[in-house]
Amino acid sequence: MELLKRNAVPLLLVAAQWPVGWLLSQTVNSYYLQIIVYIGINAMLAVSLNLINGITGQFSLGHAGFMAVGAYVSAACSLFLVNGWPAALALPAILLAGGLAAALAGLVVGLPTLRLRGDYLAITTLGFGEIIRVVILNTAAVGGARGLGGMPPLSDFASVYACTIVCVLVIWRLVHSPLGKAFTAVREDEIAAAAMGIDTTRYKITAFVLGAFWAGVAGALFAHFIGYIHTNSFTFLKSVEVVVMVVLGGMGSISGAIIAAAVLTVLTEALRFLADYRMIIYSVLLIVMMLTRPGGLLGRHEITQWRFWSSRTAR
Amino acid sequence: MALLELTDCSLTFGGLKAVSAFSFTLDAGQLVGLIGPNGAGKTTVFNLITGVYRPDRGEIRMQGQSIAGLPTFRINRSGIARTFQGIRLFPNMSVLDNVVVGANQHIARAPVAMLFRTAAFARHNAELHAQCMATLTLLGLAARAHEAAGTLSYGEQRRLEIARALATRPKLLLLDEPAAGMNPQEKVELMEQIRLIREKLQLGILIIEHDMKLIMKMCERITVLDHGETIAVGKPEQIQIDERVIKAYLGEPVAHDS
Amino acid sequence: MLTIRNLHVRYGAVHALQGVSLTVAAGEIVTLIGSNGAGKSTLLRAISGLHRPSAGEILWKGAAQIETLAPHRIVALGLCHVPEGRQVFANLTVRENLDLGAYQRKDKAEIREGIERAYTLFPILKERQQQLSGTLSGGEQQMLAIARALMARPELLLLDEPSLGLAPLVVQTIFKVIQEINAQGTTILLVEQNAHMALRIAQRGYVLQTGKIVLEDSGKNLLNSPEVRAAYLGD
Amino acid sequence: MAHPISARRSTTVSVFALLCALLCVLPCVLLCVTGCKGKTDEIVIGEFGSLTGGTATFGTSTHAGVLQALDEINARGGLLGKKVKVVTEDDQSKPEEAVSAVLKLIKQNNVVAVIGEVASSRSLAAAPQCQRNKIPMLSPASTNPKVTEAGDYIFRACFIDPFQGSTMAKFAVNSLKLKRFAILTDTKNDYSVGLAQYFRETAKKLGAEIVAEESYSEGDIEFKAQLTSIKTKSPEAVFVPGYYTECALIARQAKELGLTVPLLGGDGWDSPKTTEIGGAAVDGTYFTNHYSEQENRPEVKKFIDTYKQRNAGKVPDAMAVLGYDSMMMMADAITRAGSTEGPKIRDALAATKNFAAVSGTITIDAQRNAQKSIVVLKIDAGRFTFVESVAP
Amino acid sequence: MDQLLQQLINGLAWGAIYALIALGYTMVYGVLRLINFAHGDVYMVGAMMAYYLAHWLGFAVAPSTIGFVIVLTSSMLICGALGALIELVAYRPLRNRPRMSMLITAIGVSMLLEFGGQRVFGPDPKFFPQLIESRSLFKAGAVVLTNIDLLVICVSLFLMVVLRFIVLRTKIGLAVRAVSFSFETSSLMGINVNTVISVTFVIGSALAAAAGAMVGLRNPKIEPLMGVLPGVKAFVAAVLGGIGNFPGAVVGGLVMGVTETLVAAYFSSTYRDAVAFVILIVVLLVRPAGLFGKVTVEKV
Repeated sequence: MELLKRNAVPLLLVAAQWPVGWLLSQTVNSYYLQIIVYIGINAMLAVSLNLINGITGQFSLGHAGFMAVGAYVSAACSLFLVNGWPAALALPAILLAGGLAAALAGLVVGLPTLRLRGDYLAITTLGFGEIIRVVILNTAAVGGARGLGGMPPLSDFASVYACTIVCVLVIWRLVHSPLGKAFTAVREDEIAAAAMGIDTTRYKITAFVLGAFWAGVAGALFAHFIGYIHTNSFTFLKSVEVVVMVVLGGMGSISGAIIAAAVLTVLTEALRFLADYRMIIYSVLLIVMMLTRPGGLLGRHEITQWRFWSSRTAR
Repeated sequence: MALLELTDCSLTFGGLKAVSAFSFTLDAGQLVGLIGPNGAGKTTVFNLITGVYRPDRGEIRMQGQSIAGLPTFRINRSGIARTFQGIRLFPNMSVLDNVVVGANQHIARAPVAMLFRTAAFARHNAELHAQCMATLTLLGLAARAHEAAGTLSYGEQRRLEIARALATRPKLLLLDEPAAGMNPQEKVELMEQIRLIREKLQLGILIIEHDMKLIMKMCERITVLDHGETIAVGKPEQIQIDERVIKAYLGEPVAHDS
Repeated sequence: MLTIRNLHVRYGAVHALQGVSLTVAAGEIVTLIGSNGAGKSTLLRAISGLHRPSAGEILWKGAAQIETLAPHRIVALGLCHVPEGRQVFANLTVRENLDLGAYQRKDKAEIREGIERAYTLFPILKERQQQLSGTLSGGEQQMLAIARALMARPELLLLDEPSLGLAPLVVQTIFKVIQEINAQGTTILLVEQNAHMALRIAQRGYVLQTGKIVLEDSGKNLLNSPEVRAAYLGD
Repeated sequence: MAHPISARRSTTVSVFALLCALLCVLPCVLLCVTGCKGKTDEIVIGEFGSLTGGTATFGTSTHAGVLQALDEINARGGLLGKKVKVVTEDDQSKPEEAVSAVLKLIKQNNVVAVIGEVASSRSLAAAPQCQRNKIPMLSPASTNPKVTEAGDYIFRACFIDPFQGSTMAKFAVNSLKLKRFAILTDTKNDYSVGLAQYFRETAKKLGAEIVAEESYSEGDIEFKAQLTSIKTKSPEAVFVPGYYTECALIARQAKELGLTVPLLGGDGWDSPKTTEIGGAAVDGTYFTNHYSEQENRPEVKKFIDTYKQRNAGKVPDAMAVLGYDSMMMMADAITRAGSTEGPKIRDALAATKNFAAVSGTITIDAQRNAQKSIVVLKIDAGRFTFVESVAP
Repeated sequence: MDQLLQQLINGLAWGAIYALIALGYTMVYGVLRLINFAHGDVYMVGAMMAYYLAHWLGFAVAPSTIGFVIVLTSSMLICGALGALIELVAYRPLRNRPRMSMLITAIGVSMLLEFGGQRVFGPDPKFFPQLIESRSLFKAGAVVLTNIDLLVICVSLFLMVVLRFIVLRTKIGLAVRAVSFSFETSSLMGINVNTVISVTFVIGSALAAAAGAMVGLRNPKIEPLMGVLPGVKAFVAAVLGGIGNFPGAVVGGLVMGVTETLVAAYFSSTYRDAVAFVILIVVLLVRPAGLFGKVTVEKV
């Protein structure tokens, strides 16, 4: 009972998928619904990258690579392994497969590179993203340049929504737990953190692997929502897009990352009519943002800390 | 057995002898001062002990176990905590969270409990919270527990560094210029707090400080370094009249006191 | 020559200088002593433009306010700062370090003259002129740092702890050269922890304690003052 | 809870809260404004393509062709007595953007039909959306056979990989009497991979030998390593199924290395840039195409002349031709359907027969692929000369 | 044997281009500790400027070697100015902020140049005019050396020698080396640090522009996204040589070019783009300071 009470908010939020999903299907056309689903996927990507870049203070530019691993592994799974399973079983299976594969990739990349300085990590993860793409393009079994299609539409609004809630919940509770405060400590001062008995490498790798896991899950959802994947969806630009979300929302702010993911996803759609000016605006936004408000919109704060949100200083 | 024992430690930086043949022991519960003019190698000794540098030669033992060359976090877990000369807090985290990070190694690792916030997790948290608040109270920071560490005054930041180090539950505390930048009033308070900590927790304390008044009053033993070499060891009153020490500090021997 | 009025400097939460006023007249050696963390280096950094003071003014030759100028502009006015810990360009040769000191000088002959002067003051530098300065000993690096600053032909030389970490014999050599430089017409503001040495060569001295000047007197008087001893040894 | 989070209250935070809220609301308003329904007195056709990103050059070419067709249609008085409007969406060369673009066209702009995309990957991603909403989609240049398998609303205006790849193989073996081939494929490009696959299969079937297979990536400019390797295997011809953007450079570098055997290509070579970049190096090469300038069909002449006028003297490439043809085919189908309802346009498109397009005479087959004859061209002194024509 | 020799020639000419770009990376990293992501795009602008200059100045219709030299140098000047502008607007205001901020801004500038380039120059590839007719200088068996390859190698070498002279023998070069050691101490020497940093950007960008113009001549297809991959690879070349180290950047660039060519020739050309990153990871694991760099320890 006690346990139920403590978890009431997330449970309610997860449960809300059915009424909200129904409501949306009644009121909103598939175009808007698709934007909402993209918001969910992007929010997962942004929050998981925020764990690495914002909260732990590392700098990864390879999030699209992890997403690609998740997308392709889960797609291969649903095509060759769990083909024919009922959706209720197949969905968790492919999500787990995608997430774990990406986490493994994260471990392989993270182990050697996380000892390095921040900017080297950035370029190595960038390189990793490109290597993944080259490997996929040259693997005929997953379609190569022709892309991979034919996955059943296992993910929809409800599953994306639920996964987003779970992803945010896991990362939120982790970094706000006493143990998880060490992630932030690593960002703030690595040497001091080590002097306090914190195995900084281990925390960095944990953040990296967990971030990669959720990027993989997001990739799996993405693959089974569109039903067709191609390496062009997972380029360096996609990684940059996620970085922009994290920066815009505020390095270290989970709620900021979610808001930024929503704003940018909608904004990209809204600016469609600008066609080739769209990416120019995007890059200018990034530069101006760094020059004027490098902390992002929320800085390191969470939306729950806002004055008008709650008058209490502590819950 | 000595708590900390350095035997014949040397470290050279690009031809410059930072520390040469440094030997030193500290027993449980002792409060020892490490002084010397600027650039004498005091902080380097701290960095050797805490694993930031590895000695070229010599042995460092904590409770009989060799710790030379171990990574910093392992050395901390063996019971040595330190503060930094240039303050290294986690400035954007709250005062309380800084201490919580210090207590990291003593927090139960239970991911499932953490995820679902079970009753056991809550209980554990409450205990931890109480402990951390107690540590903060000890250093007079309890009232500011929820402010960001970076917004504290200089003196408070120095005290928070000590609180954070204490949260790791060390047997030996290394304080690197804890009174630097403090006003006289704060210094008096700090001395009182250090004395209290020592009594309550039965720690060994090694302290680097430039405020001689403070050092002379507090330490039972002082080691003086100059050019990486030990030039004097003794009680405060002996050190104060030691010719070599005075020379190291003031230049040539002072002819006579007026 | 140099007048400082009510100077305040802050680093974040630290109020490092709290209303310091002092003057240096042409031709003098003035020394600033005090224990570690008293704010001595901060004062020199404020004068040479490395730190913008939060209040107060720094007057050069009685007229020009220089507290807001960039460091390279201050060098052009004739103030040179030999920073704490030497800071020689370890990746450059001794000769290149000297050339850098003369960065703002155009006249080739003058530069050559300057280098000759440096080699006369410190003959060891001539022997080492093609060596990377990172390979020099501490004392040699200190000599190089001073020689490098002299290359700019400063009217006022700011010296930050030239004795730091050096053996007594070397310290003596360096202090002798400092006196020689002063005799040749360069005014010197010397920051030292090694109070005895500094006060012996200085005409006047100031004692700095936690950001404030607590004592000002002639070198000789300060040398015999019990306060100085107290400031260091705490009794 | 045991560990309260410290809360810093500052006015700047609330200011940014407001800003955030504004940032959320503003795009929504924008979305609604841009999503206004089209007027009923015009027929809206959607186009999606890569106007930016890695393959922006294809999208912009196609777009120019579509616009030219649109103006001609409207000059003739539009369709069914109404003006025609084309709404174009950029997909940034990304599949998921193609999905958004198509959904927006269908749901927000209420288009009656969709034209796009060049790249098969984007067509494959977008096709299910058109199929689900019963909006006919006509791809100008996606050659992957799978594209039209997405459903009975998906069509294409070009030939598919097997036809083009095997035609070139047959021509090389039978007409040129060559036996030893090397293949240089663009692995990032499904079109290139597809052509290479069918060329290889057919050539082997005809008893020829593939002595070397090398690859490159879209956007590369340095091919000497691969070409040097190919040269050592001394093939009699090299099949380079790619886009002119790389193929012309390949020809140049082959010549510089002294690899002088003829090169063979596909319709991706059809661009004035091929001869401009390739210069003398592309002389003596062969490629398959939709039409030949020398055919002197009135459609071809008129199209090229108008295109040059509209685009500052630029000569159209294959993408522009196919974009133009797609739009024209679509207009023809709508006229024959006499309606703008999806199913009716679909039926009319499926019934397209002997449509005189610039790229040849098109008949839509049962798999909704365009059947048209292919021509083999030879580049001779900088001109594309007609060699032979192969009927489907 | 012939093939290997030919591949080495291919690789060296290609590596010379990488080396020129890598030099700019190394210079900027040396003074600012910043991976200037926009550097590869400056290389693109260099090629574009050379293209437009060749047309405006009429060398496209009347090709000549002099024409190429004029186009090359003017493009270098324009890009030098562009580099200084980028530093002034995007990097200087962030100099005292965390390095991550500058890195993100650099990505922003890079994207701006790429997508702005697609807008301004058009996304379709342009044919770089043949200012110098390509012909083979000599043939020995199957080995061919073209005049363009030779030109690329020679011009690169010449520019590297000029750079070496500037850095080692001139006052400004001395200042660059001083600034890369310490901003503060340099300013105490009377050096205007801002000016020196601007000069660094000017020189680095001019070298990238030269690389761009020569690539235009050698592989005459230029487009707005052409700088993305060479940029990143040249950075890897700089890391390989030991970032901040000038001869290292040159050696790194050449090694990179040759390795890529050999991988494409003997292994699989599709993995060519992955090679750079594999090299990077291996270097960082085995010798993080690069071939010629020194390891530095952070002070506590």
